[in-house]
Amino acid sequence: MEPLDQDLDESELELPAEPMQLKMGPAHPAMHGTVRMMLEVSGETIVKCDVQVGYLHRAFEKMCERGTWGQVFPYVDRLNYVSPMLNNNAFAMAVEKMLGIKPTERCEYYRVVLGELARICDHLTCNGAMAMELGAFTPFLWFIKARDMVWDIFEEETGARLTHSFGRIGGMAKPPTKRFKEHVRAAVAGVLALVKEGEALLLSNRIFIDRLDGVGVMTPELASAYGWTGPCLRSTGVAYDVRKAHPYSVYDRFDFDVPVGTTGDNYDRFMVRLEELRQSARIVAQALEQMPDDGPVMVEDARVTLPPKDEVYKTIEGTIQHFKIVMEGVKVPAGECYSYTEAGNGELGFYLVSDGSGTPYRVRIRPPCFIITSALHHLIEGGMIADIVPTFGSMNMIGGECDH
Amino acid sequence: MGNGIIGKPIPRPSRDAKVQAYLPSVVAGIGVTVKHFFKNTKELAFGQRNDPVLEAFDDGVTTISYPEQKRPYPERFRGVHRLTLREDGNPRCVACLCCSTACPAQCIHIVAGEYADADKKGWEKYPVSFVIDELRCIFCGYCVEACPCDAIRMDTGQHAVPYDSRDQFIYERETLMSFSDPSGRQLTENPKDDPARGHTPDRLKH
Amino acid sequence: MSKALQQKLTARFGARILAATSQHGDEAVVVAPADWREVHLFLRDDPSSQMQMLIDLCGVDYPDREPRFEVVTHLYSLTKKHRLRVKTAVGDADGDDAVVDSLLSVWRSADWMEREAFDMFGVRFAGHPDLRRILTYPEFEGHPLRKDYPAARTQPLVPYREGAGVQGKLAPFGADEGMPFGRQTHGAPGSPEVN
Amino acid sequence: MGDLTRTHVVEGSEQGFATTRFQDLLGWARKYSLFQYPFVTACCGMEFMSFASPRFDMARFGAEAPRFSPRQADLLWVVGTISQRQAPVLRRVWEQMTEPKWVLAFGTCASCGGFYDNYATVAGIDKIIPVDVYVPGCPPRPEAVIDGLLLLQDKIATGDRTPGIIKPRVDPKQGQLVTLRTPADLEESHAALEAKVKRLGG
Repeated sequence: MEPLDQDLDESELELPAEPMQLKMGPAHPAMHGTVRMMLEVSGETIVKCDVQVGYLHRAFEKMCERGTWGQVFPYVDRLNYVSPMLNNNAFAMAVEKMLGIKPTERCEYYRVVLGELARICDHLTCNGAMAMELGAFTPFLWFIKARDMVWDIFEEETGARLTHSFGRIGGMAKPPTKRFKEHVRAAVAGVLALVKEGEALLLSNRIFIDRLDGVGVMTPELASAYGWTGPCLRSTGVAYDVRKAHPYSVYDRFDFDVPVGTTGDNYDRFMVRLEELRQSARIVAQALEQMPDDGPVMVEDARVTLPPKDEVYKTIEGTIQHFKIVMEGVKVPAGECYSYTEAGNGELGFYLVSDGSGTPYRVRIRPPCFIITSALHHLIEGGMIADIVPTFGSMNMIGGECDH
Repeated sequence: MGNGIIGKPIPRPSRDAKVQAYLPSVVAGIGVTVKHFFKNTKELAFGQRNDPVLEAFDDGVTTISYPEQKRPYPERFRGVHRLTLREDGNPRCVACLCCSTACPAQCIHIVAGEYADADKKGWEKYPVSFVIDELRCIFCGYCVEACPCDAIRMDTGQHAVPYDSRDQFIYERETLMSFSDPSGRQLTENPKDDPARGHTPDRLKH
Repeated sequence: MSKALQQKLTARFGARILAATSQHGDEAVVVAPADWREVHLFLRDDPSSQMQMLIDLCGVDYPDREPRFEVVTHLYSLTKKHRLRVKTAVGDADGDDAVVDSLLSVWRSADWMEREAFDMFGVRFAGHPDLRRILTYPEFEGHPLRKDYPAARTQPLVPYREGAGVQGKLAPFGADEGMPFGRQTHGAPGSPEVN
Repeated sequence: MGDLTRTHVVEGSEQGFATTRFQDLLGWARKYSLFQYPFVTACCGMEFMSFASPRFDMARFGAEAPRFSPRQADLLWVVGTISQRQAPVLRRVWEQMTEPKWVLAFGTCASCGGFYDNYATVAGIDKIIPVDVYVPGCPPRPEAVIDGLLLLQDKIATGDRTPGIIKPRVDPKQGQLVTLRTPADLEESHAALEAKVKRLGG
């Protein structure tokens, strides 16, 4: 503090003309996720912004090179920890692509249902957290309540609320429980009711709309140049959804819409997520309808499948096969492949390189968040400081995936 | 950019008088909240508590007063590990190191030992020490899947308990053997003949 | 679909396309580092290719090969709905001298991905204006995804706390204990090669 | 869970009636008015949201209001993986908190690094800051977190300020001593505890 009675020239009283430096994060209350922004502000306007990520770098790719192919699943869970099941499916699909395995019919539907439930969780969390950061705490609590309903299903099915480690190469760890379909139908109905209520609170609230409408605008050309995918790309008006453009699994059998925005602002991103959530509910309903009630969820392939426990206990062949898979891992033929799916935030790709052993040679994840966040500076430059919060919230940056 | 997919356009926000005037939506919002308030109060007052298993699907109060009221965990819930016992009270484990190999967190440590000839009864090895660091464990269930003789299970129905020092999380063989599944069962469901009963396992007949 | 694209590339660039392969339904071409930017520019602008998106850019380390690193891109066309993988190889056995042209002026998404490849492998991208570390911190030495970087070698920024039992409170087993087959590090120094 | 940590009363035992009572009162007051600073980084944050939302409702324990300034908080929740890059930030936040302060390591990663034993992560925040309670689980269930919070409240009430050191094993479920070590080991850790008690109390 300068003493108050100091004599100053008139010129010295002027505020310095150069932009002020402002550092936001990485532990900033208004930003979920661990990201740091170095801002140059002129008054309230952001002149320049440098987004720094990496505060949750957990060396996913290095850790994959240390275990077996099967041991990657727990790590994959913790990449996009808002929708772990989608990541499980994506990685399982990638390895299956290399092995040339096609999962069983029942497994495909099981994956679709669990995956879409995970997508519902993802969008609920993103929209809820975004609303909370804008001061709307009640919808957040309702969305979290809705998410807990879905988590109850997950716990019933997989044994864990959040990090399921449920995918396996060639199928799923366990078949659906007896009351799976009932539970899912009840939960989805409950979720939609809660979402409707939360939406009613938000979308007629002028403060909420004012802070989203026309803020953080992205053009379709720039969005594709930045490599955006998923809800963020769709909000700009590009109808690219991997599930529609390159139907994988059984997605070609469902009737669903791809919501697209018109301006690519925060409001569109918020609404695209809300609408996608409803489309996911539609897919779940159709998938439950078509899902066979019995049949295996694991392929019968001696290379990847653990023999039934009964055989392991009783026969020497079963025991040996079990030992080989557990101790050496699934042997994936040498080569490389890129497999892509639509995850919560966009195209989640896995570029796998195998040297033929039971351990991955290289697992490269193409994290949708990382690439979306790389354009964040473009969205907030020229805006106000207060606009960072909704803009950042609407991009749904997930630290685990972004920093892998 | 045309790629053959026809998107479903999202409507822009409505800016009608009701929204622009703030107040109607404020009142409507308070209305929703008050509705919930009375509903919850009614449930509290009349003691209409929901079924603790599926309470999340119901409206109204869903708070679980945890330490007093416990929600039973589902059947597949992966909780604290337990070592199953043979009928003679020894651990079922044969120290094959499958679980510690399959563990991504390397939280299982086994020292294998061999039975004295008199105690063998068809079994060669047993774990002299079997340690699980529950703090390090990520509860993925791979050890259970990897076990070829159903010796380790996570069906205790208990979550791992917090402590205030790290060494208390080191669960040793005796602790792990003392746990049971929710029904109190400590034995295994492995149908393999137990040599303690005087049979010879099938695989040893080869 | 991208088979046609491979042929088109071969017709246009001739022997400068070093290899064109197809595996698991993914088409790939290999080019020399010198042609890196030109091929990508062609792929973006040619009407039969129209790759609007650089989906992914990453490195792969092959310590036994010379040149050592592969830089791999995955391209996608929103309008044509086809994909292509482009690869090049750079760097000598020590990992130095790995330089390739930056694609930042072709696609903006190359910005962070190139920074990441630099951070993880030490591949430098000529023409990138801001090639800083992105996932690790500036004080970090070495490039962690190289096969010869030990996975467990930490470089703490704050000194660990002194005091009774702080260091010795871990579980009674070492880092690699208990996993005779699982934890492989592909020929990293000090690790047993198990196959 | 009443007398979990009664064996570790380290403050107030050799003081007069009034001060002891006052300490008890202070402990009781602190116990039910925890102001928390959630340092949320990773997956556990999702579970933390659930824990804070009405279904599990941490407001029931007087630990409701989050303070997003470390200077106003006395309980630091470290929720999620702390990477080497994040470590200085965590350290700084902890240093800014005013005494008395407590730290709760939420989840496997914060407690010991979990399965991220690699170049990027800190193998447990207790390498950087002292930790009072460890909650295992990846991420821990809200029930486990409540157990941890209750354990911390007991510690606060009894005035036990010892961060995680070697202690005789106490099972919070039963509140009784489970001897898993040899008697010699137990004596050794008792001796260590007594030495610590003397140092802190005297």
